[in-house]
Amino acid sequence: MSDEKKFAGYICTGCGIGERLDSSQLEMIATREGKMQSCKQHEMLCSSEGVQLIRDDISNEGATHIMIAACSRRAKVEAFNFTEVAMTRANLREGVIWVRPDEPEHQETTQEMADDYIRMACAELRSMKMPKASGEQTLNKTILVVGGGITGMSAAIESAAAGYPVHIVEKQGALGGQAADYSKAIPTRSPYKEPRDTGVAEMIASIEANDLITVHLNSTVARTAGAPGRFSVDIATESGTVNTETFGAIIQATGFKLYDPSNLPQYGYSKSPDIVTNAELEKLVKDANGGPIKRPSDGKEVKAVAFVQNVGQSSTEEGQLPYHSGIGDLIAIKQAMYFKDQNSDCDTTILFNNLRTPGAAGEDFYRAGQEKMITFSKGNVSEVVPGDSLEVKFQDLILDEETSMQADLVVLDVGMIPNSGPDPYAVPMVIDEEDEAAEDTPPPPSVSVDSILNLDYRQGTDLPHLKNGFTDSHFICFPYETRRTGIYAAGPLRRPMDMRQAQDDAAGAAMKAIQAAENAGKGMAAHPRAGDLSFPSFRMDGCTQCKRCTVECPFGAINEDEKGYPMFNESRCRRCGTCMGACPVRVISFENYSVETVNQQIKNVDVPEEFDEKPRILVLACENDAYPALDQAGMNGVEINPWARVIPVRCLGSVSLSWITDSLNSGYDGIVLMGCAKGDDYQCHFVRGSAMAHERMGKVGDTLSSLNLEPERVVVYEVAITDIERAPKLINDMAETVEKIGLSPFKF
Amino acid sequence: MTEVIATNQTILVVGGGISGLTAALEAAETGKQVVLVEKRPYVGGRVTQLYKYFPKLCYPTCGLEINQRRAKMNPNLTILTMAEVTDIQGEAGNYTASVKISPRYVNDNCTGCGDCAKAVSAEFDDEYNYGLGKRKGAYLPHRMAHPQRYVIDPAILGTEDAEKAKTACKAGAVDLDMQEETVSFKAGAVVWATGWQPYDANKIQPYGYDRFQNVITNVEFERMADPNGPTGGKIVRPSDGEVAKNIAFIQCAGSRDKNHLLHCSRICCMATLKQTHYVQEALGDEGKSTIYYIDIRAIDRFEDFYQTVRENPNVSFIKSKVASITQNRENSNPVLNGVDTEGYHRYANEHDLVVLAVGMQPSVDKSSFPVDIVINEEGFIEPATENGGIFAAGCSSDALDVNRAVQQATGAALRAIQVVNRVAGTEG
Amino acid sequence: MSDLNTAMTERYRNSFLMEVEANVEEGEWVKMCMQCGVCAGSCPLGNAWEHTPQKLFMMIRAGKREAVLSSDAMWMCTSCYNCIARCPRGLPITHIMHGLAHYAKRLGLVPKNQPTQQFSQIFWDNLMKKGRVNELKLGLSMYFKDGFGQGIKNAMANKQLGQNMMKAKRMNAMEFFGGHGIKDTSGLQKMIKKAQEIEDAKYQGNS
Amino acid sequence: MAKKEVSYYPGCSSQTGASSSNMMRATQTMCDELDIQLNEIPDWNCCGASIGYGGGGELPRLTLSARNIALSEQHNPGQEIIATCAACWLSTREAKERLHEDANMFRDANTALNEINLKLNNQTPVRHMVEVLVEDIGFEAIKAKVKKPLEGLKIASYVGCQTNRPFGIAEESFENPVYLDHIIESVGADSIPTYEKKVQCCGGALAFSEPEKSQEMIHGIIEAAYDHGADLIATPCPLCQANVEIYQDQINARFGSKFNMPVVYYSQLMSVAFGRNSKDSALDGQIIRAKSLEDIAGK
Repeated sequence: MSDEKKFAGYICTGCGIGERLDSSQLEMIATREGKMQSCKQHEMLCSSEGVQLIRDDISNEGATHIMIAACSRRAKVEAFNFTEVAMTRANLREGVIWVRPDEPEHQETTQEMADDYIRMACAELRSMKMPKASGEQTLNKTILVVGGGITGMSAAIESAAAGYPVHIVEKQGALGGQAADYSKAIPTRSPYKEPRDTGVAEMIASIEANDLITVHLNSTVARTAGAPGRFSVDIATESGTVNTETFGAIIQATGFKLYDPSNLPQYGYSKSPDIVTNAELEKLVKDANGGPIKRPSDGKEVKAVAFVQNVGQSSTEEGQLPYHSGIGDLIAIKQAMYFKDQNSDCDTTILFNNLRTPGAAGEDFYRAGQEKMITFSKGNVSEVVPGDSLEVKFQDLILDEETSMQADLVVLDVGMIPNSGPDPYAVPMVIDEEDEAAEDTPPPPSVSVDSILNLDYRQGTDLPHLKNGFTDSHFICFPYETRRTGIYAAGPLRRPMDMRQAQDDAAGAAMKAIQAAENAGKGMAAHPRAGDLSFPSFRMDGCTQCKRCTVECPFGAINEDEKGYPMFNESRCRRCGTCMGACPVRVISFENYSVETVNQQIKNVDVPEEFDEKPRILVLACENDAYPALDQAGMNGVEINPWARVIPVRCLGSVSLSWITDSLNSGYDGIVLMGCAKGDDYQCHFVRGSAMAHERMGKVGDTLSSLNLEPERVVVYEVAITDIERAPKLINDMAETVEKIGLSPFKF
Repeated sequence: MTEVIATNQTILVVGGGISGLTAALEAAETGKQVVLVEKRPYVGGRVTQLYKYFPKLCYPTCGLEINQRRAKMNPNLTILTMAEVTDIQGEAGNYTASVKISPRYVNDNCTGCGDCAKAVSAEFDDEYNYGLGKRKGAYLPHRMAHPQRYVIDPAILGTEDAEKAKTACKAGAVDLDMQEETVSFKAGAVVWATGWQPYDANKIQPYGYDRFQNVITNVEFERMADPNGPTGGKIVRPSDGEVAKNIAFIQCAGSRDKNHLLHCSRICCMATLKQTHYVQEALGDEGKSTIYYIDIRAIDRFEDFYQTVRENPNVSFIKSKVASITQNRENSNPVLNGVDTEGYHRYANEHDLVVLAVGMQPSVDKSSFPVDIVINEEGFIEPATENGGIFAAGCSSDALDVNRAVQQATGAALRAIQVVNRVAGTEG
Repeated sequence: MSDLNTAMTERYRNSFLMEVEANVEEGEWVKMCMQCGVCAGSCPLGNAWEHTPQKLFMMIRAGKREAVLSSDAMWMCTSCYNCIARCPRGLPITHIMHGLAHYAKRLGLVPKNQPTQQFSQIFWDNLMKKGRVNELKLGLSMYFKDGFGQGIKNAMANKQLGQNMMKAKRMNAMEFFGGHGIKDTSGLQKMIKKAQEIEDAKYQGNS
Repeated sequence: MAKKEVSYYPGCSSQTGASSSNMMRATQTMCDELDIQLNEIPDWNCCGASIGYGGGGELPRLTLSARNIALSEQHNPGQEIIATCAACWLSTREAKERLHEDANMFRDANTALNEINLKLNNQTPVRHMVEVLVEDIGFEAIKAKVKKPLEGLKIASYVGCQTNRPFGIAEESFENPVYLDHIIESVGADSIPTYEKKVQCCGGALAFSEPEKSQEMIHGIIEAAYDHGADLIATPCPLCQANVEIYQDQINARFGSKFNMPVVYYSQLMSVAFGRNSKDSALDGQIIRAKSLEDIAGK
C-alpha cells in the first residue's frame, strides 16, 4: 500500500440517526474540521449497497483511512470488515441517540454529542497507521514438550498427529513418569467397572516409532530464550553436553509430586512400613505381579486393608493442602479392587468423608466397587496405631460412634503437589528508583525449587503460579490463558487430574501451542486480541531506560538490552498497551493505538467556554467490559449525561497519565476511568492492566493539587460488563459532582 | 437460500454453546475453515443464562464478549443459527452433512434497532428466562445475543403483529415468507458439542416441582439472582412474590439416581455453593441457606471455595437425600421431610423456597443420532476410535463444568484438525 | 461406644455381610446402599424405630451382627413400599426388611414378645390351617396371645368394634366353627412343606 | 362394549361374612354394569399378604401365589388374573415377576407345585381391577354409564400404599396418582386434588399388633380429609377401607377427635352412580353409614 493517505468518511442515517440528528451538519464537521477528503451519507450503511459504496471507494478512489459514523463498533462488525484499511467508528446510535431522550429541549446537547464523536473519530483516524506485520516473525512448527509422563507423551503424540514435529525433554532415563510405576489405571472407557492397563508401554512404543518425535532422556532445559516462533532452547544432558534447538511453542508437562504424610504424625506413616501412600501401594502391587499382595514389614499376605482418604487435603490447617486431588477416592476404589480381584475374601474398607467419584465414570466405578464388596464407610480417622495388626481409630459418622478396626495394611490417600518451577511473582516486582543496580539481579524465587524452563525473561525464569503452586489459567472461559505467550502448562501441573483428563488436557495444550506457533508465523497476536497485527514500538531517543515497561508488562514480554532499553519481543506481546500506559515519556506506541490517537480525540472535543455552562466529562472505558456495558445501557434506553465523551481503550492499563493531565489542562471538568475488576478474583483480560491503572491513578492526586483542582474531578472505577445500570450512573454522578464543585477554571 | 462453502478440509462444529464456540474459534484461529451449527437463534448456549461462574463469581457474559468478538472478526468461521444437523454421511476426512435451517423471519439486513419489537404487542414465555419472564413475538433473545438479529416467533405469523413488525422495519429485514430450508455440505471432521439440558424436575415426583410453586430449579435460580433478570435480582417466592430468606438447596435432584440420571452431574455441588453466595449477596445475614447433600463434591482445586462456604454461619449442611417435600397449607412453605444420616435425626424442615440442584442430562439422543456412534448408558459420547472423525466436546462427552468443558473442547478441536490436516497432506 | 457383641477383629469385615447375602431374602443388595437416607425419611414408621434401613445396612457392613438381628426395626415395616419406590440405587428395601426379620426369627434372635412377629406367625399358622385366613380366629388369637385374662380384656376393648362388624355382615360368628377354607387343604400343606424343605436345604448349604 | 371375561382372585377378606365382603358385592354390581364377567379362580388360596414374612420363608410365600396363578392358568386359560385387594394383587404380581426373574426360584416353586400335580407357566398377566377400569374401559365409558351423577359430593381420594407402590397404576406417579380423582369426577362428584394424605400408609400391617402406631396414621388421614371439607373418603383398597373406617371410635377415644367419616370403595361410588340401589352398592356394609350416597341411591 502506498504511504499516501486518503481519508473517507461515511455517515449512516438509519436506525433513527437521520431523524434524531442533523446529518448534513455532521458531514460538514467531518469534512471541514475532521479533514475527511470525502464524506458520504447513506440511509442504511450496513446494507449490502452501503457496504459496496465503501468498498468501491477503497478499490476505485484509493481510500486508505475510513471513518464510519453509525452504530457501536461492536455492532455490524461483519458488515464493516475492511481489513485492508485503517478504520474508526463513531458511535452515534448506542453512544448518542439511544442514551438521550428524544425531546426538543435535549436536541441541541444531543447534536453536540454527535458532533464531538465525529470530530474524535476523524482525529483518531488521522493519527492512525495501518498496522502490518513487522517482518520479525518466522514460522517454526516444532513444538517442545518438557516432561515425558502421561501428559507430555500425550501432548507429543497429539501434536505429531497433526503433523507438527515434537521434541520431548525428560529428566529421567525413561519415558512414562509416575504412571510407569502404576499397576493399573482408573477405567477411561464404558463400562467403568474394571481397572485398565495404564497404556504407558503402548505410548512409549508409538513415540519411538514416530519420526516426527525426538526424545531427549536424562535431559533438562538449561535456558529458554526468544519468543513464540523463535524460542531458542538449550537442552542439557546429565553428561553435561548442551545442544540448542529452536521451537515455535512450548508445552510444560512436568507433573506432580505427592504430599509427604510424615508431616501428620496421627497417621503413623513413619512409624510402620505397613502404612503406605497410594503411590507406594502401586509399586507393592506391581511387585506382587498378579500373586498375593504382601505387606512390607514381614511379607505376610494382606487379608485386610484400610484406605484412609483425604489425608492432609482440603484442609484449612497450616502445612496441609487447601485443595483436593479430586481423584483419591477413585484411586482407592481401583486399589481396593487389586485386593478383591486377587482374593475376594480380602477385606477392603474405604474410610472417606465426602466420596468424590464425579461424572458418569466416577459413579459407575463407585457402584462397581460396591459390587465387589468393598466396604465404604463415612468416617473421620483420628489415629492409625502401628503394631503387628494396625489399629485404625475413627469416628463412624453414620453410626455416630467412636470406633476402630484392624488392618494388615493401611493406605493413605495423599494429595498431588504441582511440580512447577519458582513463581516469578512470589515477591512483587518493584522498581527501586535509587539503586539502578538492584534490578539487574532477578527477583528471588518463592521457594527453593529449581527452575524448569530457565526462561531468559525479564520477569523470572518460569511460568507464574496461579494458586497453591498450580500454573493454571485464572480465567474460567479460557483455561489455557497463559502469562507467558506460547508456553502452555498441561496436566497435574495446572490442576489435580487423572490420566484421562491429563490426556485431554494435553490435547488442548497441544492445540494452543500449534496455534501460537502458526500465529507467531503471521505476526498475529494471541488471545484475547487474536489476529491483531499491531505491535508496540518505541522512540529510542526519547527513552530514559526507566524500565517501567519491562517490569509492568503483565506477560513478561519485554526484556532489556545491555543498555537497559526495552526489547519488545512482538510475538510474546498481547497488545494490551500496559507498557504504553507505563511509559512516563510517551515513547511507546502501536500503529493504530497510541498516546497520540487518544490525545487527538481528547483535543478535538469542542470544550465550550465557561459561560456556556456546558461541562465536558472524559470517560475512558475498557473496551472489553465497560464499553459493552455502556452499549447495553443504550439498548435498554438508560440515559447518559450529554456532557460525557466516551473513549474506548484496549485496557485501562494502557491509559497514559498524560491523557489525564492534558484533558484537565484543556478544560475538561471531570474524568471517569472504567476498568475491570482487579485483585485476587480479577476480571481484567490483561491480568494486571486494571490493577496497574488503579495504582498509577493513585498518583493523580498530586497532579490535581498542583493544578489546584478538586481531587473528585478524577475517579477510577471497577466496572463489570453486567453494570448496565451502574456504568451510566457513575458518569451521571460525575456530572452532579461537577454541578456541585463548579466548572474547571482551565477553559479558554 | 443459504450458501455454505465447505470442503472435506472443513471442520463442522455441532452446537454453539461455550464448548462448540470454543472448538470452532480455536480451529478457526489456527487457520482452519469452520462451520458452526447452532439450534438456538444465538450462540453461547446455557452459559448466557448463568448469573455468575464459580469459583471467581465473575460474569459469563464477560468471556462471552471476547468469544463473540473473536467470532465476529474471524473470516474462517461460518455460523448457522436456528439450524440442526439432520444427517451425516461418509467417513473421517469425507463427510457430507445435511442441516435443517428453521426460518427466523428476519434476514441479515437486521440492524438490531428493535423497532419490530416495539411494534408488536403479544407476549410469550421467555425461554431465555426459563419462563420466569415474558418476551414479545418479535424479540432479541437476550441483550448480548450474537448474531445481533431479532427473531420473529412463528406464533405471530398470520396475526396483525406480524404485519406490524414487517412495516416497522425500515431495513426491510422482516421476511415473513422465509421458508425452512435444508442445506448439505462437506466436512472432513465433526466436533459434536450439543451440550446438556437441565433434568426435567417434574419427573422427581417426591419433590413436587409440578405441585408446589415455591419449589424451583437451580437454573431458574440463576435467572432470579441476576440483577438484569426477570426479578431484577430479587430472590422471591413464586407463590406470593415475598422475598425468600430461608432457602433450601437439594443436591442430586435427579442425579446419582437409577430412577432418573445414573451419573453424578459433577457441577451441582459447586453450583449450589456458588448460589449460597447469591443468597448472602442479596440478603446478608438475613438470608439462610441449607444444603441437603449425599456427598459434597467440590471440584479438586476449587475445594477451598467449599471451605469458605462452610465457614459462613448463614449456610448449614445436612447429609441427607431429602425423602419428600410437602406443603404447609397456610403459607405455601415447602416442608422438607427426611433423615440426617450422620447419626439419626429426623427432620421436617420448613423453608421459604426450595432450589432443586437438577442434574445435567446430555443432549445426545442415541436413537436420533445422525451416525452410528458409541454412547455410554448415561448418554455421553465415548472417546472411541470407532467414532472416526467425530469428536465429542464439552458436556456431550461427560458432565463437566465450564472450565473443563472448554478445556476438553480445545482438545477436541485439535483432534478435528488432525483429521483435516491428514486430508490436506494426502491431497497435497 | 462400640458394641460388645462385635469382636474387635470382626468390625468392618465382610463376614456378616456375606452371611446376610447367603441367608437373607435379597440380602445381596445390602452392599449397594450409598447411605443417602431416603428410605429412612420415607418410612411412615420412621419415628417409631431405632434403626433406619440405611443404618441397618451400615451396621451389617460394620459387622454388628447381634445388634442388627435383635433389632425390632424390621418388624415395624408396614410394607408400604415407599422406600423401594424412592431408593436411588434400586434396593428392594421392603423385602430386605422382611428377609432380615425372617432370618432373625429363624435364629431366634427376635426381641421377646415382639407383637408384629407374633401376629405374623399367628397369621401364617392361621392361613396354613385352611388355606385361607379366618379373620375372626385371627383376631381372637391375637387378643389371647398374652393369655386368657389379657385376651378377655382385649376382646372387651374391641367389643363395640366386633358388634359393628357383625351388624354390617363383615364378621361372622359362625366362622369360629370351621369357616372358610380351600378344598385341597392337605395338598396345600404338602406343597408348602416341600417349599420349606427346599429353602431349608438352601440355607444349610450356605452355613 | 364387548363382554370382558377375567380370571378373578377375590382374596380372603372378600368372602361372605369377611371384612370386605361389601367390596365384593359392589364390585360384582359394577362389573355387571360394565359387562365384565368375573370367573373366580377355583379353590384359590390366601396370598400370604406382606405380613406373612414372619412365618413363611421366601419360597413358601412365593409358592402360595404360584399355586393361584397355576390354577388360573389351568382353569381359566387365556384370561388375565384380576384382583381387587391391594395385598392380593401385589403378592401375586410380585410372585409372578420374582419367579420370572429368578430361574432357580421358578424351578423350586414348580418342584413344590408338583407335589399337587400343578404346573406354573407364569405367562398370565396379573392386574388390578382399577387397571381394567383406567386402561381397558376408560373414564369416558364410565361417564357414559352414569345415570345418577354424584353431584355436590366432595370426595377425598385415598389411594394408599399397595395399590400404588411398587407397581403403580397406568404408569402414574407414586406420589400423586390421579386416576381415583378421575373416577370420582367421572361419576359426577368433586375430587380434592390437593388431598395430601392420598398415598399415606394406613399402617394396616400393624393394626392388630401395634394399634397405637397405625391409628396415629389413620388419624392424620381422616383429619386431612376433614380439613379439605370432604364428605367421604374413597379408596380402592380393602385394608385401607377397613382400617380407616372401623377404628374411628377408638381413634376418637385416643385423640379426642369427633370423626365420623364414611369410607367407601370406588366400586360403591360407581354402582350408585350407575343407578343401582343401596343394597347392590353394599352401602349396608358401612359401619359409618354413607348417608349422602344412600340418599342418591334411594332417589
